[in-house]
Amino acid sequence: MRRGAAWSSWLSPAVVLLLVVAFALTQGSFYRLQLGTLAGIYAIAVIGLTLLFGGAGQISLGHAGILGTSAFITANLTVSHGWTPLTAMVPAVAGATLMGLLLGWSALRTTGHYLALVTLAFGLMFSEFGRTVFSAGWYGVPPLTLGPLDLGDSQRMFVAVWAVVVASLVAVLLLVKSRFGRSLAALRDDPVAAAASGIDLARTKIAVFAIASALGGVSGWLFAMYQGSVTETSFSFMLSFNLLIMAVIGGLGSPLGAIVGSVFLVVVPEFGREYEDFRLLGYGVALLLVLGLLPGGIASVGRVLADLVLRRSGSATPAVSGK
Amino acid sequence: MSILVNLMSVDYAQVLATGTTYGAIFGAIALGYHLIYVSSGMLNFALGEQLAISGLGVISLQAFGLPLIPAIMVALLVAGLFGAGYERIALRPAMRMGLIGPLIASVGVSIVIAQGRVLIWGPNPRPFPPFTGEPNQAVDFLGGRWQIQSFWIIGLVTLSTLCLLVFLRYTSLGRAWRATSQSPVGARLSGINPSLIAMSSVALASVLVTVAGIAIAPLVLAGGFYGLNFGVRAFAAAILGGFSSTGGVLVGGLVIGLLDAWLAAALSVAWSEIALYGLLILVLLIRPTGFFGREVVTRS
Amino acid sequence: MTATGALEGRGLARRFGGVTAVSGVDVRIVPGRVTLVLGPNGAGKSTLVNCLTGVDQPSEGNVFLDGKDLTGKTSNRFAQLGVARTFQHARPFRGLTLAENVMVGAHGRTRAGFVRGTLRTPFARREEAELRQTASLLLAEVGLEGREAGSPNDLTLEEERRLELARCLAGNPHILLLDEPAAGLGEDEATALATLVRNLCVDHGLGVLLIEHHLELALSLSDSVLVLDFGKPIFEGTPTEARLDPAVRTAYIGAEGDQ
Amino acid sequence: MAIRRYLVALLALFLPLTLAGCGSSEGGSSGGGESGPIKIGAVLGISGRFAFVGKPQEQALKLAEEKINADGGIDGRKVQFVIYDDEVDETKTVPLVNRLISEDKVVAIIGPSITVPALAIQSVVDRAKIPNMTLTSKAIWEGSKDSYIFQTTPREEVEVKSILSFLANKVGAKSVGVIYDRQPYGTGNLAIIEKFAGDFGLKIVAKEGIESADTNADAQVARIKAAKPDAVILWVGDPGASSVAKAMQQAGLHIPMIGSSAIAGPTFAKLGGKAAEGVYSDSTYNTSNPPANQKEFLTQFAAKYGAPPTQFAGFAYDAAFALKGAIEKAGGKTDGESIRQGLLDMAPYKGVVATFDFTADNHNGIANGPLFYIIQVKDGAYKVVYDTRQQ
Repeated sequence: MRRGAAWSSWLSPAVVLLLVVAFALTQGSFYRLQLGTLAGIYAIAVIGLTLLFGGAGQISLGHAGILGTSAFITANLTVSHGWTPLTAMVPAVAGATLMGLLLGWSALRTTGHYLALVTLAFGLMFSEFGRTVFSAGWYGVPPLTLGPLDLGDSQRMFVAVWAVVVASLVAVLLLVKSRFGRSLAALRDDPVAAAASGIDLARTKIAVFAIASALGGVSGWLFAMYQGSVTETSFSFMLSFNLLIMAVIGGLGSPLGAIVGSVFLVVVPEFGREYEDFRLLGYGVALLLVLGLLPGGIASVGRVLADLVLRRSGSATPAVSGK
Repeated sequence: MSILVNLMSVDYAQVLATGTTYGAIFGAIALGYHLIYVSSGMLNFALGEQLAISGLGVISLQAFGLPLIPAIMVALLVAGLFGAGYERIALRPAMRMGLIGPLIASVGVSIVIAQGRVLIWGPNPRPFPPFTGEPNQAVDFLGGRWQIQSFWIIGLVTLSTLCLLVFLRYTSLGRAWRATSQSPVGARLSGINPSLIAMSSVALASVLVTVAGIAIAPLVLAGGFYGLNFGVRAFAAAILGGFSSTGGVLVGGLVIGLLDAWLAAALSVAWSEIALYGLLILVLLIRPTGFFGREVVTRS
Repeated sequence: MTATGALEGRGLARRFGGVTAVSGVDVRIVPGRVTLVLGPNGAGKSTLVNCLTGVDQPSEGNVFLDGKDLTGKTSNRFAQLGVARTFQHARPFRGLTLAENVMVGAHGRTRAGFVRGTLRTPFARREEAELRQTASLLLAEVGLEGREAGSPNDLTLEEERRLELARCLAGNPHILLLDEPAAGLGEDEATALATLVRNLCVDHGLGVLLIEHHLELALSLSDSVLVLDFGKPIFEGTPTEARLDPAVRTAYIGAEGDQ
Repeated sequence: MAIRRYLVALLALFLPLTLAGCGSSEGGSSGGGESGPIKIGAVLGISGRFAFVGKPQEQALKLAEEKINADGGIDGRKVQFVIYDDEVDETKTVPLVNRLISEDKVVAIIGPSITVPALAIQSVVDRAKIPNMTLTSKAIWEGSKDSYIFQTTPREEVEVKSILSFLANKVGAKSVGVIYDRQPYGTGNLAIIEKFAGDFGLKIVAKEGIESADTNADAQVARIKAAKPDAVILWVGDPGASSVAKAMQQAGLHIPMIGSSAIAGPTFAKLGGKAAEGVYSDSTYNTSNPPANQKEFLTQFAAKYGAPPTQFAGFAYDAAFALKGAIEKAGGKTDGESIRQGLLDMAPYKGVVATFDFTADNHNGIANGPLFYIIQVKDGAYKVVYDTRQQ
């Protein structure tokens, strides 16, 4: 946001990319690569959600339905109709975006908790529908190939997914600093004043839902190939909440936080597999701790530490004032 | 055409029996949402999970040798303290993130409750005897089969609602609650501590859903996976009833209960769920403030 | 794109449930002239401004801009057509910097959508650069020079109001509705603000609707006066006539005693 | 300020990954090596909605580990089961299987408990050439000659046919209503019931979906009642199954009901109480008069865990001993190829559930003939009332 915005918006994607490549090259373990890939796939969707929640102040408790729509379309076209994954991407992402447009249209009529319920009902309806109509699921989604490049290999898939993550990160970072990004922030901070400044609230809401859903669509599309199989159980209500939690504990409104949150939520529950009974309990407690102690999310750890060390006072954490 | 016939040819007497029973439970949870929402603006998703474990709590207390009634009393007390506690350590600190904070924190509380339940009571739900009569004993009433426990459920929910209304009207804490719900700023100016009101709301709501949870346990087992299911339906009931109207959310509960029972009888259970959510979305889009909510006047 | 005609309300009424906030008001804001709206608190002045800018919809009556009926249009339409307003309680965007706040005000007259904005096409870059410059100039004009990167949370209430004025001007409006812009200002600042409004009006040909409690200052600024009491117009005329009108004196001075 | 924030945030981002690396690297000693214990992995649905399937399987594997090691191990080496819980969420199953293969270095994998995750790991185990003893009733190996997947559970149609023949021949039913689990576990079997019902002269007059986790079945039972079937087939686990029994009692619907082996354990009778009385189920255990191959397992399991084993427990137990036999047949070699060959070459193994003879064409190894006893709840416990093997 400051003058130095130009370099700093390139710094974090560059460093993420560097770490990702380093991780991919040094890891021989399928398991860790796969966790990393899964975290990346979720991160793409969560980056979209940060735009929605943090950027525009909208809410979606049914985002699993968006990812699921895309994954279902991908799986159906590739498994049952012989499409290649690459060509299936177009209808898959388009389908997800269409769902997003519908949700965005709902956001015109409802706000706050009502919008929360509409999106929640959408997510639940999707998984009920999936369970009833597509209960058998699809198996054998082929791996992604880009011309001669076969991404079936875990290492290459990992790199490909994270390339998409970094691209999404860059795009969203640029987006929030553009005219459209400012209109999102205006919508979030004060819809009345935003409209009085000439911002078309309806178009902006629909657009931000569409963008978030398109990213969700990309995420669902990648998921179908990563998993190789698609069933409704992967897109249950819990996924919606997990995505939301990733967005929040990483740092609401921060696209980099979206990545931190996704990696955190995918990797941390894998610790303590030996203490199976306490694992999920610990996850709940960790979530509450982050919420209570770090309102800026895990991505703000640096700032909080710096504040503690330098004993800076005053305007370090801008107060979020209601209304 | 056949779908239409299916929809109409339903055993309405049975729909009434099932719908009223479950509707009362949805209404009680919705009332809990309402209490918390109106006084603090927070949404608490943990109420459903609290409902699901309440029967287990009573079973454990009975295992310590307490008779049923004292065990229920102690369970209600524990529920109230638990509610007040997690409002303080989980929901309130998350307020710093805006209203979405408590919502997510309440999901965190749900996870803790659900996993804690497995640690304490194991993964399987347990049978819970009805308050009177044999398990599953049913009588014919108004043309349908009613479980004896249904009358207990409806009676207990009505009774606790009445208690709550009396409490809100005639006690000083109740008056403070009502003042806060009408004007948080005004209440603060007249010396009421809104954060204390929020805490007691969560405690009250916890007691309320625990009553409902114990009452329903003989029908659906203690500690089943129904927390989310009930929680979402009650959420719908609260929204339908307009969230800010006490009578409205109870009627909303009843409407959702009857609708649920009717759809399940008319369609298959799977399609009835889809239809229920679809209807809900439709209603919200057509009438975003529910049927009993006040029109919110926004002034600049 | 931007119209140049007058903003006009005819037979405006607004009721909330059983309460009538405004009724039977005719008002005309003409480019180059200042229209003053007076009245005690609760007289319906802010409601009138809301109805005239699409923030609220009148229960009766119509709003015209340059002769075109805009009744029922949303406020962003009004803004895009060159009608800007401030709010009685300033409403800055707290998550944005001061410069960005002002840049939002230009939303209606800039074009780069999210695709061009994200891809940073030459068009979008040029537009951003120009906009940033305009924002700096406007911030300087309202006395916030050099604070482009600051946050609205560090502003005083009165500075917030000035920021809002800059945001309005960024949209290049030809009609400006100011809801108590001088509230809380000292004498000097109020005079400076008056000069600014006068400049905008005379030099740039803006039509201004002004709600103001600094009676003398406001009267000296304005070309015509409308007085509301309990939502109804009780006087319309020139400032000189207003000073002499007994009804205005009772209604207005009575209210001034409240403050 | 800004730089520091980014750096610390990025550190926070990659710390968990690096830690995950450290945490598991110590477990990297190879189970396939020549010394140390032989590691066998398992991914089971121990918690979550299918805990009634996975939990007893975990218990059975622990019992098998104890027993094998007490009897001198496999080819002189101790065995160690590395068991993970996938919560029947295939998003977790796939990475866990990879963890077993690439970090725990197991020589074979038992599980998953449920069809969906089992299908999801098919390509993983085949590509890694790790023998997989699947515990679901779906014949996943079918159609692939080189499959590394083997099965110690009876195929779906064996159980379905047992139930249908009992209803047709013994109960004398002409029409049935089916209440099935809405997960593939139930919908898959529903399809098979629909396929074979006609062969037994049975007409399906109603089919209603439910979840194993559901605790209210009023609506389903009301619709079944309206269709007036002669009997009810129940293909769902508990508490869903016991809720159906209760709803039937409450609705006054007193017709014969038979559940799949999912309810052939103590939970159903316990949760159902009086409503469970008279309900049939099928089981491969002859609990009334167990033959030698079952007796030891049944008594040892009950002694260790305080409750008799479910069918699912037996599947896992058999899988463990089949692997033991295969490794011994392979002369102690523990690479995937050798174990697979060992499974195919070893003499028919007399397990708890059945006798298994794996061949290149049949990775199930159970003859497709009748296998089940029909059991009935009497006074809170199951009694054998009919033996489909003798028909």
